[in-house]
Amino acid sequence: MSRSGPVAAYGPILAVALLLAMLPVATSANTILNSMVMALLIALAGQGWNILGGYGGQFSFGHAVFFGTGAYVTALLQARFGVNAYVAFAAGIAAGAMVGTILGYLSFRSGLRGSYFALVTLAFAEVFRILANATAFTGGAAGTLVKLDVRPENFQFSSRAVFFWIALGLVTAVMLGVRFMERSRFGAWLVAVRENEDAARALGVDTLKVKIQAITLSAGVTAAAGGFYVQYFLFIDANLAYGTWISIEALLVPIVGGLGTVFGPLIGAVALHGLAEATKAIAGRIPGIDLALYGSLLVLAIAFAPNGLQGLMAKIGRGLSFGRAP
Amino acid sequence: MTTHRFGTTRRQVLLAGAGLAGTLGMPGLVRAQAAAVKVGVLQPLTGALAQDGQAGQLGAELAIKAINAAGGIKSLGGAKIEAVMGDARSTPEGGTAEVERLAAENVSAIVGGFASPICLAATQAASRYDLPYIVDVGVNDQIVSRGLKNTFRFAPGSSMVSGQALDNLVKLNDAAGKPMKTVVLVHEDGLFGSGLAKLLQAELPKRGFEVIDTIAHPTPARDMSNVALQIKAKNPDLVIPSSYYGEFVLLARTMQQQRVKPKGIYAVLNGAASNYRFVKEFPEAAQFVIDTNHWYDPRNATAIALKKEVEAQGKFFLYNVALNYSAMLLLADAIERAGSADRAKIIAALETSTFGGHIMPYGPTKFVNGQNTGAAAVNTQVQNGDIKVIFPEAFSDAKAVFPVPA
Amino acid sequence: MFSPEIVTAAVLNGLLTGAVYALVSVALTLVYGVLHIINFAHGATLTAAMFAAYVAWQAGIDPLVAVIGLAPLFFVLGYAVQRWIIGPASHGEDRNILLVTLGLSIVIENVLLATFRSDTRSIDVPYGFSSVDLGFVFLPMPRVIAFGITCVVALLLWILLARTDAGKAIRAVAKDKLGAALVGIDVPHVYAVTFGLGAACLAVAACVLLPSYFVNPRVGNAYVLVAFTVVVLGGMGSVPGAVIGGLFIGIVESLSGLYFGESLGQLGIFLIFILVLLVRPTGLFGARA
Amino acid sequence: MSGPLLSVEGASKRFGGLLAVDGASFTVERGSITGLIGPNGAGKTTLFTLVAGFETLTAGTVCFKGDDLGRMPPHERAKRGITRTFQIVQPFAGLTVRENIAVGAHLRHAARGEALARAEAVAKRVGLGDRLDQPASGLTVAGRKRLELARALATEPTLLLLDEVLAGLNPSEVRDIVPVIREIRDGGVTILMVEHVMQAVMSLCDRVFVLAQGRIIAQGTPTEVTRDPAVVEAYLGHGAAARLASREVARG
Repeated sequence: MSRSGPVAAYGPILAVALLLAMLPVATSANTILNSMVMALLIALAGQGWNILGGYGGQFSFGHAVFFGTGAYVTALLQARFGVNAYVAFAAGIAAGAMVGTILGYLSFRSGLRGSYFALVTLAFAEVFRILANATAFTGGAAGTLVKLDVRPENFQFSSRAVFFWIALGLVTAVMLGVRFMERSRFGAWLVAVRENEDAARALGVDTLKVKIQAITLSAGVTAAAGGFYVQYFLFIDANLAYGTWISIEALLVPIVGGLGTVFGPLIGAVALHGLAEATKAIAGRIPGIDLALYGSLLVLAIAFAPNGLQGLMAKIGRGLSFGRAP
Repeated sequence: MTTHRFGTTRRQVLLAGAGLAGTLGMPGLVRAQAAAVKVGVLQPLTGALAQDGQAGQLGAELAIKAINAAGGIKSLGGAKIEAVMGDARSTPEGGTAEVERLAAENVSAIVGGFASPICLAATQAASRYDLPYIVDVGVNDQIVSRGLKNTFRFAPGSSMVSGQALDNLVKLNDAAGKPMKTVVLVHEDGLFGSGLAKLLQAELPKRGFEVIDTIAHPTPARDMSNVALQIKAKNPDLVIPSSYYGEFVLLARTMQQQRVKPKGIYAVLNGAASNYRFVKEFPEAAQFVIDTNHWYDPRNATAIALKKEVEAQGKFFLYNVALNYSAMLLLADAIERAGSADRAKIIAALETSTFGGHIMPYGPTKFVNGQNTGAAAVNTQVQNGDIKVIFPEAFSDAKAVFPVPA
Repeated sequence: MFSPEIVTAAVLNGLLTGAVYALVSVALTLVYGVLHIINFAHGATLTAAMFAAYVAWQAGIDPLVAVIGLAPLFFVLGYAVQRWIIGPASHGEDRNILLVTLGLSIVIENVLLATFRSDTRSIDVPYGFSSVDLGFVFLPMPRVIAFGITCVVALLLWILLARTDAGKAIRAVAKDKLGAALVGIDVPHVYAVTFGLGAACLAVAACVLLPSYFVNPRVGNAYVLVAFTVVVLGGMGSVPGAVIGGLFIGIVESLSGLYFGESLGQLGIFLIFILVLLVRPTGLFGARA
Repeated sequence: MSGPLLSVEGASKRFGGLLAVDGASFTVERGSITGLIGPNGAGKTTLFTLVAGFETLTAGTVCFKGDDLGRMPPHERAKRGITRTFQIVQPFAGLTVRENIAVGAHLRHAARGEALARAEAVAKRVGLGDRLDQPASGLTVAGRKRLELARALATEPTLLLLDEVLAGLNPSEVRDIVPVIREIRDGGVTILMVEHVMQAVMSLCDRVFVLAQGRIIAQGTPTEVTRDPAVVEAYLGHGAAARLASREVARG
């Protein structure tokens, strides 16, 4: 991977994106499109997490803080100040990134790592949730509603396919960006920080700066997922924005798909989403059975594919090629 | 635009089907072949709101059973109603995903939603297909104020309920000789609690009450001791709580432990005071608590029979059951009058509905901008282990105990 | 702003609430201290224990009696889950442990949901509404009992860790698992024992909590974030730290709830949490990481 | 240019009650290989980390090219040209040999292609040229030592700090790597090494400083230093020098 040319590096991403882009042509079933939009949204949030957690080795339990900030800024700028949706969306990403910078500065400067960093992010998300729930400006507990006005200039579309393409575009752009990062000095330094901080410092890597840059990027990407969520549902409240669900989904998909890989979050999101739909279809009417099944399969997956799905596929691939050898 | 084309195509097929039924005009033949009308029942069956969702689903199912047993939709040749269940998983995303699935399964309308965030997302998703959506509970006023043509709310919204709560309180207090003057508001800081508290804070003083404290608490709360202590210190005549089930149970129990005994507890849209589980588990703490809430009409024979049926299943007759039961009947009436499973025609029929065959203490149904203006909340009071309607008198089955005897 | 009586009462109430926090946190810190993992299934285990106590109560057994059977039962369950599920499934990798416990918590919560449905249930024990009257404040009996039992459990745990061979082995593994393995300690066994102890603590917490609280399939989560705060405050892995931290947080929460409102009271906890992490991540009460 | 490349004046480091380094002063001349030796626990590694910036001085100064480095963090020092290796090797285990070395090369080469090319060249210099695409975790101890060296070298340092780079190697491996170190110096890199393997010190170092109990007790060429009674005492205990001396006298 280290010496591959640009075609080998970026080609597969574009190919996958093009293939996926055909989906609305192949099926007009909005059930599938809606499901895929949600999967892409989670893949986007997860890719954000992956930049910091997968490449930088800093596990966050509180990416909701970025998702929620992106969501709230996107929603509030429109609802309160009548700002154009696209501008609000961009501002949401910027605000999320800024929160990332601040959070990163505070915690990395204090030398927080591992479980401690994970916990501090969790706590930040919780503080934001409580504040958003209690502040009148955010609409308090009633949440904030973006005015329903389905026009392309409002980032609102009557067709699920358009949302799908936008989500796909965002995910693809970020994947290309992550691939570019992988192949840059910053990427090399970030991975060095993950592998061994002291060694990285000895080699002239400003580890604090690299980590802060990484969390800023990471936060911006996850905030984009939040902003997109708002445009898709036109509603946000404190529990949706800053609840633990998104923190968990965001970390789950890259880990399941393949940590620190460009495709990991997308593979994880599609797989987990598919798993959830499948268990739901199998489980029948007793509430909870489907999720219990989902949880069990998750545990089994970790037991038998500890390096994520990509690791599993690689293992199977190796097994096959060994099998073919004379 | 793909979706719209798709929706239209499906509608045309349905129209053709209905037309065929009409031209044949032979009831006997048609009845044998009448295709069932699919109706979506969307409830949060899993997650935080599953208790309410399951009760709502039960109500809708019982209604469908009753409609089909009575011969189905007569104008469609006795077509049966077929429920397609959807689990909103207690989240807006879950609700949206299920609306998409229900729409793809060709339902003619959707009933349910329960929580406001779910209703907001689900009605919006349904509006893409001009799919009629009857909100069962979701009290957020914005659900019907967004101008969605497909959205109808059978039950009162929060501003209606709180307005009625205020009016009823004044009337109750006047009738008892104005024993209540000072009030402490306790509310959860969640979806409806804070808004309600704000309104009460503004309105109560205008009606002769003095709000001496407003105490917010989170959901879930782990401890209500402080709230009870503060109430004790303020010693109000009346406590007005609006909280979810668990928190109100904690509050009521803690108040009893701390020997805090106001002259009345007057709840608004309370999770517990209209819940038989609370009444059964803590008869002492629940005694004489008044709630302003959705409730069935206790004088309605159907409601009484239905309550027996539900309780025979070992379940509680929560208001969700009665509301969804009624909403489903309302929908069936609209389909009957539309004489079609076509979505647009059902919407038109709902818009002109005057349906009165429900089991709620409402007048005839009349939708204005999607809100049933005939809807009303009533006052219930826990009396000796049962929940009685005490106000308005037209629907009451017990007299109010107000103020509570010391 | 408030009379001294109310403030004193709030402090006492906070102390009583804090006792339960302490118990839940001790379980968390014990597992963290030895296995160095964050157990995502902590809340779900507490919920499961509360349902177990609820079932016992329906069978006519008071939770305070049921605890005698439930604590050993949960010890065995905890042991088994760590030894035969979490251990093997996680291949010793931290991130896998995280995922396995996350998966387990989803399973536990939803099996409970499928079994008991989502109703919020509570029990009405005979002493449920009796109080200890201190003249200016009534202390609810169930919580006074909870406080007493917490103290006993903390003491027992301390004796176990400090005075027994099993305790020595646990401490050895906590300090240096490689070294412990070299001197012949069965590390997976010690891990499982620790996990079992944690689960047993949760069973006790569940039994003392149920008479004054309620139970539904998500109830345990309300205690998890607080437990994390307590554990961080007391120093991750420090049992005495968790006890003191639990009581301290109970009081802080109670007082800040009184002065700043209940909703913001919880905010106070998290601000303390963040501050401690940023300024002194090893905890206020010593315990070097 | 005049003056030593590195000069440490009165460096002290206190950890709680322990004074690990106590007023140590020494200099490293340009183009030299300077050794820092001493018995276990003498404070060599601490002094070393002070120079590299991983610890901050309690007292004293570290001057590089005449500038006081003060509390400059390690990565800044690396930019100035001071790079260290670790006694316990710290490879980026998940990366290949090439990627490992490229991290170092990136300090002076922002472009990835350049850094990778540079990494390849450095790998060849230290004898890792045939293992470029192996994962670092798969290397032998000797291989990892070379990798440690290569990574540091890839930063194009002026002063290379080697922390027991020969420890844990067998004699033949030591023989293989000694010329590599000498070549590095011949290529214009000044080297300061903490070392235990005396054979290597004797053959490599131009000048040696001996540290005992946090203080510099002797300095000079390797031969001079090994004859210094203070050094012998520090290594072998009190009175050892006198005993050795008397034995030599008797033999002589």
